[in-house]
Amino acid sequence: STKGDDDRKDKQSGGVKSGPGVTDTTITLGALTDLSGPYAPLGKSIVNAQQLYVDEINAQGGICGRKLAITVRDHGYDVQKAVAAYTEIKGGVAGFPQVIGSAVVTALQDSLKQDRILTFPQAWPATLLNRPEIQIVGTTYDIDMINGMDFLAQAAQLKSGDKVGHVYFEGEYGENALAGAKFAAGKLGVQIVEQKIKATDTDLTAQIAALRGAGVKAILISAGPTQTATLVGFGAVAGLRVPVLTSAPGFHPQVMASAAAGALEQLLYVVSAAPAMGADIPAVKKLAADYKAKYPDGTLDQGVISGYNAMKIFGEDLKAACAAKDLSHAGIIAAHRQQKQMDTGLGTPEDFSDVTKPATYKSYILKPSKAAPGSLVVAKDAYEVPAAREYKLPAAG
Amino acid sequence: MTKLAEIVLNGFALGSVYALIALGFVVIFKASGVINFAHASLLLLGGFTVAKLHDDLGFTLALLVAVGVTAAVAGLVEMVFIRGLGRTEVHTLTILTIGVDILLTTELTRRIGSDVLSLGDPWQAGVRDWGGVHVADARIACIVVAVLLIGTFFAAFRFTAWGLSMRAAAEDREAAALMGVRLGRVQLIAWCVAGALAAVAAVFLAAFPSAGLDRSTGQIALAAFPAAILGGMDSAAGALLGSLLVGLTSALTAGYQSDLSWLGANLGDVAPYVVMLLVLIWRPTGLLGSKERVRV
Amino acid sequence: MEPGALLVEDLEVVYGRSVRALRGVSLDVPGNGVVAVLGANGAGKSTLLRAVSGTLSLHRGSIAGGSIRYDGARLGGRDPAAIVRAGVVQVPEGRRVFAHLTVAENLRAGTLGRRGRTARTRAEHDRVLDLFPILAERREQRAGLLSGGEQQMLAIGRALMAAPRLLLLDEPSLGLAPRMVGRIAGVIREIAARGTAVLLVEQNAAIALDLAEKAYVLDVGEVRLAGASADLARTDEVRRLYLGEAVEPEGAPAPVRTAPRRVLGRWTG
Amino acid sequence: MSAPVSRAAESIPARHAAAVRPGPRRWFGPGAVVVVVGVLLVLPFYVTAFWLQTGLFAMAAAIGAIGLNLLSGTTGQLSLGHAFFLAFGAYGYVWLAGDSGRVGVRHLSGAGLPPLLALVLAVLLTGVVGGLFSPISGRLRGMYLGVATLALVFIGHHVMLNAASVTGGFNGRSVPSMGVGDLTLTDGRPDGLEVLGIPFGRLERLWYFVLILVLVAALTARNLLRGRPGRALGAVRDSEIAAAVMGVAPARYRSAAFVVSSMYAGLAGALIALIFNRVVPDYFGLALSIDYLAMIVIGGLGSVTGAVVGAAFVTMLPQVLSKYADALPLVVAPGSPESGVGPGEAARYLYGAAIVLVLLFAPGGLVGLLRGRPGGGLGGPGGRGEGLGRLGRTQGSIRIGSKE
Amino acid sequence: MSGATAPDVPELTLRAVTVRFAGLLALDAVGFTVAPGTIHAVIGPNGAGKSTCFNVLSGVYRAERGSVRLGAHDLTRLPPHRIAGLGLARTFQNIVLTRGTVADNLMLGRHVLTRSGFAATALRLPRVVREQRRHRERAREIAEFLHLGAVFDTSVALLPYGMRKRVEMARALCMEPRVLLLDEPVAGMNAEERAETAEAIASIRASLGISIVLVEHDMGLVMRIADAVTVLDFGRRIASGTPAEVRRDPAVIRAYLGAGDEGGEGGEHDPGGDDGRSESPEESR
Ligand SMILES: Nc1ncnc2c1ncn2[C@@H]1O[C@H](COP(=O)(O)OP(=O)(O)OP(=O)(O)O)[C@@H](O)[C@H]1O
Ligand SMILES: Nc1ncnc2c1ncn2[C@@H]1O[C@H](COP(=O)(O)OP(=O)(O)OP(=O)(O)O)[C@@H](O)[C@H]1O
Ligand SMILES: [Mg+2]
Ligand SMILES: [Mg+2]
Repeated sequence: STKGDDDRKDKQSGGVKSGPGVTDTTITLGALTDLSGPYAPLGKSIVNAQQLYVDEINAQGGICGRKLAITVRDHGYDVQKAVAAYTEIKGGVAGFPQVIGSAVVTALQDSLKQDRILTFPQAWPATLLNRPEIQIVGTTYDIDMINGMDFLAQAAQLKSGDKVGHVYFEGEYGENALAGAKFAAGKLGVQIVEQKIKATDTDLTAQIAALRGAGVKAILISAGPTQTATLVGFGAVAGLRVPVLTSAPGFHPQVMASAAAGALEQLLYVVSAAPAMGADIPAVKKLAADYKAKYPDGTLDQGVISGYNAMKIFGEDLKAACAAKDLSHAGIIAAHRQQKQMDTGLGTPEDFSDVTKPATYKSYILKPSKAAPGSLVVAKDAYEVPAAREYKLPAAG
Repeated sequence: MTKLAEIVLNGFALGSVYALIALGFVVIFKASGVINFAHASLLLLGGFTVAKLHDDLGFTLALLVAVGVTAAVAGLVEMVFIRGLGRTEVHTLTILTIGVDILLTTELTRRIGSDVLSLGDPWQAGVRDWGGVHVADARIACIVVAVLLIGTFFAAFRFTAWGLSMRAAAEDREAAALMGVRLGRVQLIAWCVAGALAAVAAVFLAAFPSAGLDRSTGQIALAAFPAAILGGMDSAAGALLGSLLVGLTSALTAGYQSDLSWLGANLGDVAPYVVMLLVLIWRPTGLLGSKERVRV
Repeated sequence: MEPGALLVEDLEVVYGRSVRALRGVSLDVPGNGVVAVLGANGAGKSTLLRAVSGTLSLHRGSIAGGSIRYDGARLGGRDPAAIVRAGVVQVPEGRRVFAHLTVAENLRAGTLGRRGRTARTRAEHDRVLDLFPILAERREQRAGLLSGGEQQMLAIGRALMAAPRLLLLDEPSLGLAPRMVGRIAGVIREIAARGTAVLLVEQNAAIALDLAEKAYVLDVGEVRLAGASADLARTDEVRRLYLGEAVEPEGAPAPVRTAPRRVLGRWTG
Repeated sequence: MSAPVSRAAESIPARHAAAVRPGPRRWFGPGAVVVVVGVLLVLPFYVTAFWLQTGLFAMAAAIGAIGLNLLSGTTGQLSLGHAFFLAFGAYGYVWLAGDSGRVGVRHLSGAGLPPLLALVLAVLLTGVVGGLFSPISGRLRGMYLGVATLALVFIGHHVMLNAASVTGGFNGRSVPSMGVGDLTLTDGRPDGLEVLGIPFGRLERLWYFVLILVLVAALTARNLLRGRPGRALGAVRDSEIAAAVMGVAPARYRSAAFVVSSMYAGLAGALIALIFNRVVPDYFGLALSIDYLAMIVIGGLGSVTGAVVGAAFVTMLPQVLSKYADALPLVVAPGSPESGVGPGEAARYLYGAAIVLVLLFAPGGLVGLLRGRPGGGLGGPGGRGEGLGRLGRTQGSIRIGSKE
Repeated sequence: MSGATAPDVPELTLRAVTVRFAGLLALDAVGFTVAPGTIHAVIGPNGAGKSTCFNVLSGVYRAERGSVRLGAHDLTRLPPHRIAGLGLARTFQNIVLTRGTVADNLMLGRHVLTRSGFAATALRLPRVVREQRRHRERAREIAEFLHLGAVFDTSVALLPYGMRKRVEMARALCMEPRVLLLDEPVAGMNAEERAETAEAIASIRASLGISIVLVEHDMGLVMRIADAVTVLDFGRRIASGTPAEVRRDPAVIRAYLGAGDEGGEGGEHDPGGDDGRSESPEESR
């Protein structure tokens, strides 16, 4: 292709203003995902789930008289590839309902701002708030932790002065969660014992010894599924039988195949803005059934629900933008920011109008259960801790 | 006090896992002068084979098959890629192993997908409790196996004809050939041994307290690098000592990170490297590595 | 063909794609006895030995024509280890001891290519240490730290450990003190007497011609002269080029050259 | 009959004529360079942003690879720490050119220098840091140095995450744009710049800036290699003792090689930052160091052209493969219910296979192939771990083993 | 042979130099003086300590005791590259060349005589170009002098043994040394080549007026060109003097030359010498 082919300029057609990625027949969305690197399992679920939505909506005639299509680029969690892929497809997409990898999102955030492309990252740190073009779907990690601590306080009968361990990844995910946990701890009068780890750490025996030595009554973990399994599994037999709470990225159904499965069922809770795949909610059940029908080999992990949900929201945004006769990048962002009460049926209603705030403050508490679809069931319905509203979000400062 | 004891013991246990991995590097390094970056994928292959077979064959048989499979694959790598290039320099081979690693890892991670595989090892979630000090059974087994294998390897390396052939060939291929050393075979055996070791190491890498084998398990291999170096590449005691030291340092810095927070959080990953740098400044060929002496 | 004999016919050797180092070289070494090869630097002596021992390929060289037969079988194309197993052992040019192995290990390495490795090894070992007592003293020293001459002794000793039937020697006297040269000559004579054939490449022509029954002179890759040593030693060319005009008892005054040689001016930079 | 000595001497070059004389096979000479540079000069007028971006990465990597090649190829010092120096250059530039101020809850510091000055200073500073490593870089060799430098990557990563006021922590920092006077290398000032009807934005402007620097880097490195320092470095690699006896101070030259290579890395890092527009710690990991090693080996050790070709291979091939992988047969599109090899995986397979094949058929690297010498490697006998009189035709080698 | 001693060639003196390797006394209080502009041979049996002596002189080994002086300079504690800077050049017994062509190796020899640093070379300043050209010419001159002109641009890896030895010598000459140490310069050469090389050495001394220290087992050559000879045995100096004196010395004959000529079987008939060899290291332990 030669230079100047990209239609970066907004155009007018059929009474609807259109922009990059929008033709008379198709609206193309972009996905910068990881299908060959460390987050490939998550990437695969999300890509599948989003494709599922696109197929459904196209079967119904599409949006704004146009079919939806997704241009998927696999960056394998390589920042350089991701940036190149972004440069390649940005001129031909109306938005990104999926970008995986915190490093990728952070590397792209300035470009996204400049190009004003609505983007839903599959990461939930509050530091990504405050940007009109970036939307975190659901709660942020810190809000999840504030809600989760409230739950733990009852489950572990925390008293003032008790200690709670927090094992967290270095980086946005862990640090944002830690901020929330510290805030909640302050409210509860408990003390947080920090244990920072790296994504490549799989042996947590030293951390467990340290936490036991400190006499923690409960543990928060903001890490990956294998770390959670190790912590709960070894902790349970090494004299650290306390409730453990993690965020959605800290659990994956496959860890229920490990030797730690029993301990996980007994001790682990997952806090999440999305309900469990095994939740008794009609839309979720339908999603689980449709997904299994289309991808018999697929895993029903939380990526399915969050990916589908994100895509569905994007679809609603496009519908709203169509109604406003503006499918340009700016038009889509504007349409998105007017959604105050978005209810996809796959979680709690969300409000996207205030860029400084999370779209919702409500989280579910989920519990591992080997038998359930996606190995998770709902332990407590979505709720919100009033104190969370007092919490000062990092990006809002 | 039990905290310290537990951290120290588990640090050693972790070190013994590193030692097993490091041994795999050392064997190939000695035979071919190559840093085998494909070792990570061999680990993954070994673990994957055990995981897929243990349900049908039982653990022991599955492990034996896995040892055979990884040895065969490593041997194949040697025959197809390394041997033909016997005349070229080692760095070419080193980078070539990266290519091999990419191929193998891509295939294996594609197969593993999102699974966290259990290897069906006999130790399961068993834990020893010595007066409040907990160590996983699998880790104790690992210490024993590591000591045995490392001892055996270095003894073989020193005293057997194969070991001598390997050292001679590594030093001067032509002179070795003139002594009747079958260069191809000696090197082939070394690669097979390293492959077999990878399968054994994978078992302990994936065993309790780890959650199991997943697509990223192989990446730990690189953590064993400083272990191999720290002790010095050419002595059995050095290999063990270095590995244990690395395990211990990372365990101690992780376990006491709240007391070390002024150095920046999570020193656990950096500490082994800092220790290694200090050791190398003091002794440029590792703790027990023999001093480099040359004459003209 | 006599058992244990080496027969080289019309051998052509090239290095890389274009360097022709040997052209139509023919030579034979009887099953027992010493044959010497003389020649200037670059004549192709080492190349000849490499071709026999099968190590050309390690130098990017290859046999482009002709044949090498040993004990009735063709050697060309076989790998060096197989050739060693057939009883042909080479002491390479420039010592090439395993520098990081001890002296004892170097000697042990000599037995790596032997078929039956036990009983006679011991005897060979004792004999080598007997020949070169210094090696016994330095058993545990890294070979790379030995003096040049000591390394040369080790290289020869190592080859003897292999109990060869045909020994290829590339300048065994290199770097050896006169007394030691005499002793090496004795050794060669002795092993030849015990039925080992020896192909000797040697710059010390006096010794070579003394030891060998037959000698060849290589020149720029071709056999220039061949014949009984005694006859060769009488030819003018050999006398002048290899024996230094007269059979040189060491220290004879140098012949005065007539051709004026270039002089090097002082550097005035 | 002339004297045998001189006759033998004369016969040797005759025998080696083909190896010495620049024959028609060696077409990869100055002519080729001119053609390549010419193509690079007009490229921005024809290709899309993706290609410009990819090409920019390759060019920046080429500078880094040239530097690593001086260290590992010429001096034989294995370094796995190149990513650290790339990071230092990148962050150094960002900090020096950046302004102090609050971003979110964080306070970021910066020196606020003019960008060009910041770039120069960043390069110099990276050299200084390389120099600070000289107690290790001067003393250690082979694998030991390799792993010691590996430590730099991890320690560097730790610092990048923890020195948040300088580095922006995990989130990284935006990169101040390069500019001289009124011309910035962004889409902005002067606005809407067009050359021959083609919009001349950030990538196009960066392209020429980076291209000039690549040429400068290649030229200086070539001069170094062919000059006195290059010979001294090669001598240190081949035999430390011989080098010392020739008057070369080995430790000093080893450290110097480290410093020079760090400076190239610093420049490459700063340029990569400019191309990315944002620096993040995760990019500068061990994988990056290994990529650079792969570049110089695949390209051909010891040669500047090799480093450039290798950099292009290693940075561009995966991108190109990913871009076109979906067109391959048997590849299953993402999101389709069939199970099979996805395009990303297919690209990985091809990349891995490409590395293996290149090295199998051109062990001396791609330049060897270009010059019609697929053999490459050591021309001399023996091969590895040998020092004496066993010498090669190619210029470089890394000493991985600890043997002299 | 004309040509006087160059004015700036200093005297080289070893005084009571002792070197020990893990219990082995390689040099035991060895001393000798190389008068300016002479050829001084060091001979002795294998393992006597000759190369060790060279290694001490060139700074590769450090003497445990004793001193080495070059004119006013004390070399004893200097690192090799500093000693090279003072005008002392050497060859190695085991050839040690670096990769590349003969020219590359010779230009390495010019290292101490040239100045171009990293920055200047990278920028290819005119003075760098000039310096390079000038020194290359001289290197070629030296190559031609040693009959290496024809292989000047050939890779050293392709050269046969004897020729590589000459490249080494040329490289040492390229340092324009004031003292030249040659370790077995004619090993691996035939009689004719030896004569040539001997002549070259004599000519170097004659035309450049520098001192040459020579280790060589070719007694003929030593007798022919050496002005003075020092004989080592087991690290000790057992004799010194003119070639003729040394050759008649019974101790030298016993330890080194053997009874007969070098082609004979002298060694076989003289077990006494062997016993001496094997005992001495015991003594020194
Ligand atoms: N690896 C090689 N590649 C190319 N040419 C080579 C190689 N080795 C040797 N040659 C060439 O082959 C010819 C014969 O070399 P060879 O080493 O056999 O000589 P030689 O007779 O042993 O000399 P010397 O007495 O110096 O050892 C020489 O011209 C040499 O340059
Ligand atoms: N670095 C070292 N470590 C241990 N022993 C050494 C070392 N260098 C030399 N030697 C020993 O010191 C003695 C003297 O060695 P040197 O090389 O000086 O002998 P030489 O007189 O040059 O003999 P040759 O004529 O055989 O070369 C030898 O026995 C040798 O083994
Ligand atoms: Mg030869
Ligand atoms: Mg010597």
